[in-house]
Amino acid sequence: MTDLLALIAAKYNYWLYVILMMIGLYAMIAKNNLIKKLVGMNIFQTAIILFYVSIGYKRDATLPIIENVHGGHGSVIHAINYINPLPHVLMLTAIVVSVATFGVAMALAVRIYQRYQTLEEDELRMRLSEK
Amino acid sequence: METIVSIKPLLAVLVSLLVIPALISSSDKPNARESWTFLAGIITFLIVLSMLPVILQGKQIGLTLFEIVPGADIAFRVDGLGMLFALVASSLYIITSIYSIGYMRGLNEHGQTRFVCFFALAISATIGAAFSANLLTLYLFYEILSLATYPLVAHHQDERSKVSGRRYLIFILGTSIGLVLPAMIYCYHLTGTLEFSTAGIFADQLSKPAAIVLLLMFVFGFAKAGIMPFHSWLPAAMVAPTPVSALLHAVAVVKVGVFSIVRVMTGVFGIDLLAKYDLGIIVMIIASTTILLASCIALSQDELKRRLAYSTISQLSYIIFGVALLSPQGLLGGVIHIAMHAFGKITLFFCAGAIYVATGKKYISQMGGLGKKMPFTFAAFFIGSLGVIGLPPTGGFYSKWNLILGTLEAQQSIFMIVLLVSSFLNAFYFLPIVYQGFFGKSEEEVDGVPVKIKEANLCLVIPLMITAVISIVLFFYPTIFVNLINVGLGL
Amino acid sequence: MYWPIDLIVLTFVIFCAIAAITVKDLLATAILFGAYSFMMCLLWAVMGAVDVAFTEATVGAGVSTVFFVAAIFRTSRRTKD
Amino acid sequence: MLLYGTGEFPDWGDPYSPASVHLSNDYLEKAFDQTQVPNIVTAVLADYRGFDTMFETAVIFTAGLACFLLLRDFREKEERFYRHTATGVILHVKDSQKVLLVEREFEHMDKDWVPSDLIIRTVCRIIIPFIQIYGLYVIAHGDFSPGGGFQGGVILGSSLILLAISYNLKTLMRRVKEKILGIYAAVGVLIYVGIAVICMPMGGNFLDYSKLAPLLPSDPHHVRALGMLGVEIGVGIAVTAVMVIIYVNIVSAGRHDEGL
Amino acid sequence: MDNYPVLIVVVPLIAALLAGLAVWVEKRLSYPIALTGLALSTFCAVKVLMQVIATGPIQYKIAGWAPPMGIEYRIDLLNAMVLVIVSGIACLNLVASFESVSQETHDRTGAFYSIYCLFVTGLLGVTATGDLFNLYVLIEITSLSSYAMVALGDKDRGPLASLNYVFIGVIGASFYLLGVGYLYMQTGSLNMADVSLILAGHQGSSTVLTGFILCMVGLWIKMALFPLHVWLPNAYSYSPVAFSRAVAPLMTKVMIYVMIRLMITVFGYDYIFKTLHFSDAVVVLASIAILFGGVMALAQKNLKKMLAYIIVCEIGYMVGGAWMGNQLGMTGAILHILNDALMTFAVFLAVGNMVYKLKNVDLSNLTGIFGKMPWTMAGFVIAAFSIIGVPPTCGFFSKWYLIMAAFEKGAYHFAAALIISSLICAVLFFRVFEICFFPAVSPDHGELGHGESGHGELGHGKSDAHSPIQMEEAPVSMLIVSGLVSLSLIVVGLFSGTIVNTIILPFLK
Repeated sequence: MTDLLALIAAKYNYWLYVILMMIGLYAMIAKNNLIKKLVGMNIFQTAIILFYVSIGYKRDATLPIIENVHGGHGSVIHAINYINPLPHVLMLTAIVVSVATFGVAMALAVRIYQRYQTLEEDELRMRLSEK
Repeated sequence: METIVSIKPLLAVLVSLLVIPALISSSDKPNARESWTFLAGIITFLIVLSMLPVILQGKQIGLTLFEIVPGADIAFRVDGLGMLFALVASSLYIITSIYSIGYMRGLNEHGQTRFVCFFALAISATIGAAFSANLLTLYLFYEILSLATYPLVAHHQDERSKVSGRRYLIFILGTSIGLVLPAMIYCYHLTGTLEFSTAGIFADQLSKPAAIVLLLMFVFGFAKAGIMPFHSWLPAAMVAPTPVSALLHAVAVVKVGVFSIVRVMTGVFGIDLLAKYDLGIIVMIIASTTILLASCIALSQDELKRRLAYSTISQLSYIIFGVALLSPQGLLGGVIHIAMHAFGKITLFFCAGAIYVATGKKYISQMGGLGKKMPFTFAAFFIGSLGVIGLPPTGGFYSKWNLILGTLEAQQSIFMIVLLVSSFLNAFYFLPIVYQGFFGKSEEEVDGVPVKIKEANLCLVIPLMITAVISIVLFFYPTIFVNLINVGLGL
Repeated sequence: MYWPIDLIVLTFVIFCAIAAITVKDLLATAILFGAYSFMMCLLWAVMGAVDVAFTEATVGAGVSTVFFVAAIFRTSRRTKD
Repeated sequence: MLLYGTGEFPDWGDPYSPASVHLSNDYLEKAFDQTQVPNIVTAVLADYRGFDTMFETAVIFTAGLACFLLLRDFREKEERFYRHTATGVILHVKDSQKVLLVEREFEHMDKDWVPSDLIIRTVCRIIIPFIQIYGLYVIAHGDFSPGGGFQGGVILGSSLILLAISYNLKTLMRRVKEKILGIYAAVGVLIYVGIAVICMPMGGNFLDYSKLAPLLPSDPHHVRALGMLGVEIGVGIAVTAVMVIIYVNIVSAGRHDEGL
Repeated sequence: MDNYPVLIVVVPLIAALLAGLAVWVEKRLSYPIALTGLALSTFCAVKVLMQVIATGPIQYKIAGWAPPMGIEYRIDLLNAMVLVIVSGIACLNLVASFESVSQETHDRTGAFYSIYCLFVTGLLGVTATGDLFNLYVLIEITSLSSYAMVALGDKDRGPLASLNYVFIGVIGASFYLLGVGYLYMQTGSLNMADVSLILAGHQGSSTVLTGFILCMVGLWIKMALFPLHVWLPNAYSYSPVAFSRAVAPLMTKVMIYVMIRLMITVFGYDYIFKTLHFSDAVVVLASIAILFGGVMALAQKNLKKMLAYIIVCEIGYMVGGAWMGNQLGMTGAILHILNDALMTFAVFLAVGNMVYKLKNVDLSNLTGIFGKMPWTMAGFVIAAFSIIGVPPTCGFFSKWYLIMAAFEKGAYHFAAALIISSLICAVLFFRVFEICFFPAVSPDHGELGHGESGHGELGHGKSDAHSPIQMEEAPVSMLIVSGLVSLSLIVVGLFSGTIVNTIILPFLK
């Protein structure tokens, strides 16, 4: 039991990201409104970003920005003191991608609304079937 | 048996392929077009002929084009068997092209250009199949032939031809893709080669059940041979114009089917293997049932071309039957029947077409007394039917005779009975037509007044006379074919 | 980093997420979504991913919320679920 | 299944997990010496993995283009509302062909027009410049502190959007022509790609800033930093433009005449 | 000049940007810009292929950083081949689609060309890159541009289809990203070669397994393998022709390439076929996909929809071949990437011409067009034969390898599925031919339409001069392209032996 707790304590935000992802997935699948689906999509993506950031984190280490810049180039840098920058970089890109997708999706939603005057999936299906 | 590398086989295939652009470009000048066709026929025939002496010396002509996968490349090899078939096909092509001029113009059909184009394509595919050196190439040309024949079968573009065209494709393509392809690939998977060789390609990879399954897949798969139950495309395909039925459905297409089966049995399995597992008997049973059933059905047909079609089905099975006897005589008889039946049956078809063009009559019951109107045609018809029945003085007799000897040789005398019975059946469904034609009374005919001769036009009559004559000649001089078969099967 | 804060933020994140997809008014969804991303960015800041946090603050809480509102302005804030 | 996957994870924040040992240390230890950029994230972003970032910018460009393609339509609205500036009388023009004679006395306005709030206007007028300056700062200072082209660009863009919200869309479109936006979006990315391509005739590989030394008036140590700066600027321009494009197209459903 | 590898990808990008500029400056410029860009990149691709065949794999360090620090391009025979296919087809399609684009997207052609170039850039980058995350970014570019272009198509259904595509596409990409995350977690690297080195150590690790499964699922979603295919038919059949012609041959093939790349380069045979034990299950899945695709295709009334389902079924071929776990299967899969790209392209070109003329390609609407557009139908028929698998068209030979592989593995259900599917395709296409061949009204313009069908090399305007209905053919540019491609089907078929020996087998060694 205790070790389970330890496990959870050690990895809780991996668990968190799984939970968030499930929420997002649920929203994308179960929700009826397209905008809601979009929200689910974004939650899904942020969950993944959270996952990456958690990979990068190191206990008692600081931001990946070198201090004592003016200490000259000779000053040796201990990697152990800095958080792993690579996941952050990847995630910057991922965020950008997600916002781009979000924008396009929004545009699509507007188009659909212009055409059908609704964003509810079942109503859309009705419109399509009656045509 | 040494092999000479030569480009002739390729040429023989290409000639009628290359003539097609010319045909299309001269589509609005019929005479030019027909002369092109004729020229192609002649050249093809000459090329084939030029290879004849080499083959008769027991050599082979080979040519490899593309290497697709090791052991199965696109290659030609001319041996006796292929030579025989190519010879028959190309010679008949010339005659048919004359005939079709008369026929198509006589009925002024539409889309003649398309017709001749696909005719040429079909012929080149046939020659290719005859000369192919391995199963892959054979399959390739087999498929091309099936596809090229479709627009010919569906030529009239009306409901009826649509239906029969559909049936044609379903049977031919369905069986070839569904049965032959996997069987072929399985062979390749087992042996790593598809080359034909008289010894067969299976050393001992093949267990008896597997062999049976494979053999059946092949025999039924090449549905062009019209083995029952995959035969019903042939009567359906009779909606096509008569030249098509004549050349393709009496000679080229169906014979390609049979030829493929013969190839597979002799070249892929090999006589010895078949004998070892005595698979011959199975094929024989299948073949003989087809023979008898088809003959019986033929009796009940009133439309002339359909009756011919059913008789074709039964005759084809003779060939397979003969090969399945696995005895030299049987092989000889079977294979030579390819040629004999070809000449006989094409004569019959020509006659049917001629009658149709001249009088517009399709049904046997209407043909009473026509013999007096069109004596030549009916004489030819008589000879042709003799040939198919297998009575002297026609080539048909020769093959039947050898078949019967073959049955005796293979101690299968039960099957001899089959042959005899079916010959009687043949007689029953052909001779009455002739009898009616000469002695029967046609409705419009009045007593006493001598009927004046009203033959179809010459383009129709001459070819059928020629073929009739040839099938008589073959009775006296079958030697060339015999030799070809002997070198081909190494007998 | 003090784990209580962390825990509180986490709970907030999940709460916002669930709320955002359950409320019946899309405009509210938009706002909750903004809050969600802001919490997220807080979380990352805590984890030391300042750049990511910064970006998320500008993008998630800022621009995408604006897009969201704009889209809703063009469509409708009505939703069934 | 995901949880099953987490089963074998190294503990969270374990400094010796392979992820944080294998590669990142190289980055952390070498990056500063090699690039003179203290913010390692920026260094990796714009230099080691600059190729990703280039395509990331391309993604943004694509998004803008996509929104334009999807929503923009150049047709005139059928019905327009005009308001007499002096009297405030609102008149409603049904068909678009008809043009008012005295344009300058009337202003073309939205259907759901409300007299906008003075306070908001003034506040926005005051703060927008500051926001923009801050955006520029973020772009320029990305090497030393968190931030960079993308964030700065977003901030600039949002400042413009704020302008649109506080006044109305036409004000924005009067200030910033659509054409200008489109061109900026493309040019921004082109700057990036251009810098990358220039490196090739200079004898380096694609994106190899260090080969730019002869072109730049500075000591070769800082060349990479400068290269990144240029790149960041490009990104900033592109992002700004694209954000505005997306917003404008969405909010006005492509008509560019009315909206929040 | 050794920068060809990166130029392949960058040139289309620049072209896209310039075209985007041209939208605002001078609309008419954007088409030539795009065309030259793609042509150049094709040229580079061919050069690279030559070089690779001559001197083995090329490695290109971007920004001069040695991997795994920086991103590298590693071009070996496989992706050199795919690069040539992609760029070539994209370029040809652009040539063909000048008219149809201006017909379909009226006032925004410039933007369309620009986004088309971006799409191609994405595909090329995906193919060329040797870095897992870079792959993700490029996939996203491709997806974004395709979302936009799908939505441009059918006025009513387009946006909706596209939005569903967005949802599913995002899920797929995110799964892939997540998988990469798991791998990164275990290895700490993103460079393919590097990762595979490190992975050799952690065979049994559950993290790696999860990562592997996630990546595969993501890719399967993107390539529309059977249970995950729902987005594809709508997205493809409602998109504008000029785009569906490009996406149908390229998108799924590139995804398949990525799958093969991950399987061979990153995880490696041993891991997949020795450590894991579900490869058979995947093959079964593939056979189901084949059958399902075929059956669904039978049910369709619209030509484009039908073809879309045929694509689903073709995907089954390649996935099955790749997961067969023997060299033959992999050969078949790779060969089929080439062949299927070509034949799908050919078929869609033909359909494009029909759409250009008839607007609506419901089957009922096609009666008697053999007479009207013989050239087009010639191309169509050859492509159809190739899909059915009639020798000597190339479709036959890849099918040959695949069935061989199935026999060798003993996966007879897969072989059966292949055979059945080609039967189904035969039925399908001959139904179409029948409709096209038998005229609705006058019994006299099936003329030479079928005349070429047997042998595409001779289509001829004069051929049915005497048929009453004069032919109304699509623009010449379209015709030339479709003729070329259809011929290439036969040529590739005949030389497939050479292709296998020079490109595929050396790669698999």
